[in-house]
Amino acid sequence: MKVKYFAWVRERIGKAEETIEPPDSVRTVDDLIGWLTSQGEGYAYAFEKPKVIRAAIDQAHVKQDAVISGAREIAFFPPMTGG
Amino acid sequence: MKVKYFAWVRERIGKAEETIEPPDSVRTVDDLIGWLTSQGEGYAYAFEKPKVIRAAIDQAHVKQDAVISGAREIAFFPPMTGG
Amino acid sequence: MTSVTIRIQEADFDIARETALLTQGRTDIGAVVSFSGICRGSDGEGISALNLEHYSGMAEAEIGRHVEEAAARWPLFGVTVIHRVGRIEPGQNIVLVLTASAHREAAFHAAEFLMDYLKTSAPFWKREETSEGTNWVETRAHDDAAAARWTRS
Amino acid sequence: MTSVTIRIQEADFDIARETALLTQGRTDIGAVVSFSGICRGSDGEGISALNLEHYSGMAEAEIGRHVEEAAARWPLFGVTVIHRVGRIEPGQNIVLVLTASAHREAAFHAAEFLMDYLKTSAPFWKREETSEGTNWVETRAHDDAAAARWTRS
Repeated sequence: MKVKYFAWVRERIGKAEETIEPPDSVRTVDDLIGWLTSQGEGYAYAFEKPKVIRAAIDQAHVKQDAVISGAREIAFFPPMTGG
Repeated sequence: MKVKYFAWVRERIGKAEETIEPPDSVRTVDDLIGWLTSQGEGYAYAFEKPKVIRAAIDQAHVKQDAVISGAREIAFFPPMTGG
Repeated sequence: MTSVTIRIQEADFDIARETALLTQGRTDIGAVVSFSGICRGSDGEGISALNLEHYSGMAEAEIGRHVEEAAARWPLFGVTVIHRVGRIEPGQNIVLVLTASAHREAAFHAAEFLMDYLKTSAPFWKREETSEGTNWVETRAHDDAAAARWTRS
Repeated sequence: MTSVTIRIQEADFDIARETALLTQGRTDIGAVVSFSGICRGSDGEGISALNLEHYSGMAEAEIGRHVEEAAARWPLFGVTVIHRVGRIEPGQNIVLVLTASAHREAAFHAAEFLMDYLKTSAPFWKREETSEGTNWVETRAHDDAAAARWTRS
């Protein structure tokens, strides 16, 4: 499963994307945030306020209770500031 | 007192402007419309539906009960269709 | 201070030029809204042109009063209103309203406000030329309703 | 059928050219609204530039979904959305939304709707460069409220 990070989430984790293989117990976006948080200091810093983080599955916005099974690409980013 | 006519009011009366001297009994815009209506067929046609006609005194919109004394320029026209 | 430009002219206008005049050399403007009104040709039987007449003097004054009111209601850095008169063919420009502000809300609201008032209150009249002859355009009841929503109660 | 153009690019855009592309050769368009979002330099300590990052692929898709929704809500002949990315200095353009319709109401509402959603929902992020360093721009609570008003209840 490919994961992408943007803006300060990317900066804190220190990479723009990676391929991960979380355990089967990781079912939702929420679970994935929890699992990523345990993967190192940068991850813990990026996800220190998980409610602020936005997620997308296959390039569409999802809520944190969305199920990730079947996802090709999951992205994490701060609130958007375009326009 | 100068009077100006625009759009189909102008066309019906057959002139764009003129100088008039209504009698003292003509106090308001309403009175003036009544007096002009008696000045000929073109006027009667232009003012046949007086409620439709808009008026301006010295280049500002007024209601038909506005007093005309002191006015330098009075204008009559149909509802505006600019923009 | 709102920088104000009001022109009534037969010539066409150039949005890019007018926008540049409003914004160049400034870094306080975050939002520019432009509205262009264009002559349509496709209402029922096609019209071949519009002829626009105005009350010279009053038209400028009336637009000026509404620009002043817009500047009092919303924080605007600049407003440009250009209204064409004379013969205008389908596809050609009729009117331009440009508003500049720090944020988009003020620029959008002021442009809508000015257009609603231009439609109902500025002394311009349109006569259509069609293959059947000419006739004066009538007011849309909808335009009066649009203008009325800005009236303070 | 609404003619739709969506571009994300580093280069600046030319409103006059984009408007011409949207309107030329047609006589059914009566109203064109454009919104230009411009980089401001005057928020407290001056910023020297914005750096705009986006989620390539999702940004285009997300804007496309909102343009489709706008076209379903209002009778639009054309919509153009151009969002710049990369380094943008004060006074330079960031975003352009152009809407074309027969009448002004649809063009105004669609442009406002698209801007409100671009601000809160399109995956772009701004980082400011100032003399003190760089920092990520935070969401204005006001923008969320503006976007929420379009939600059907």
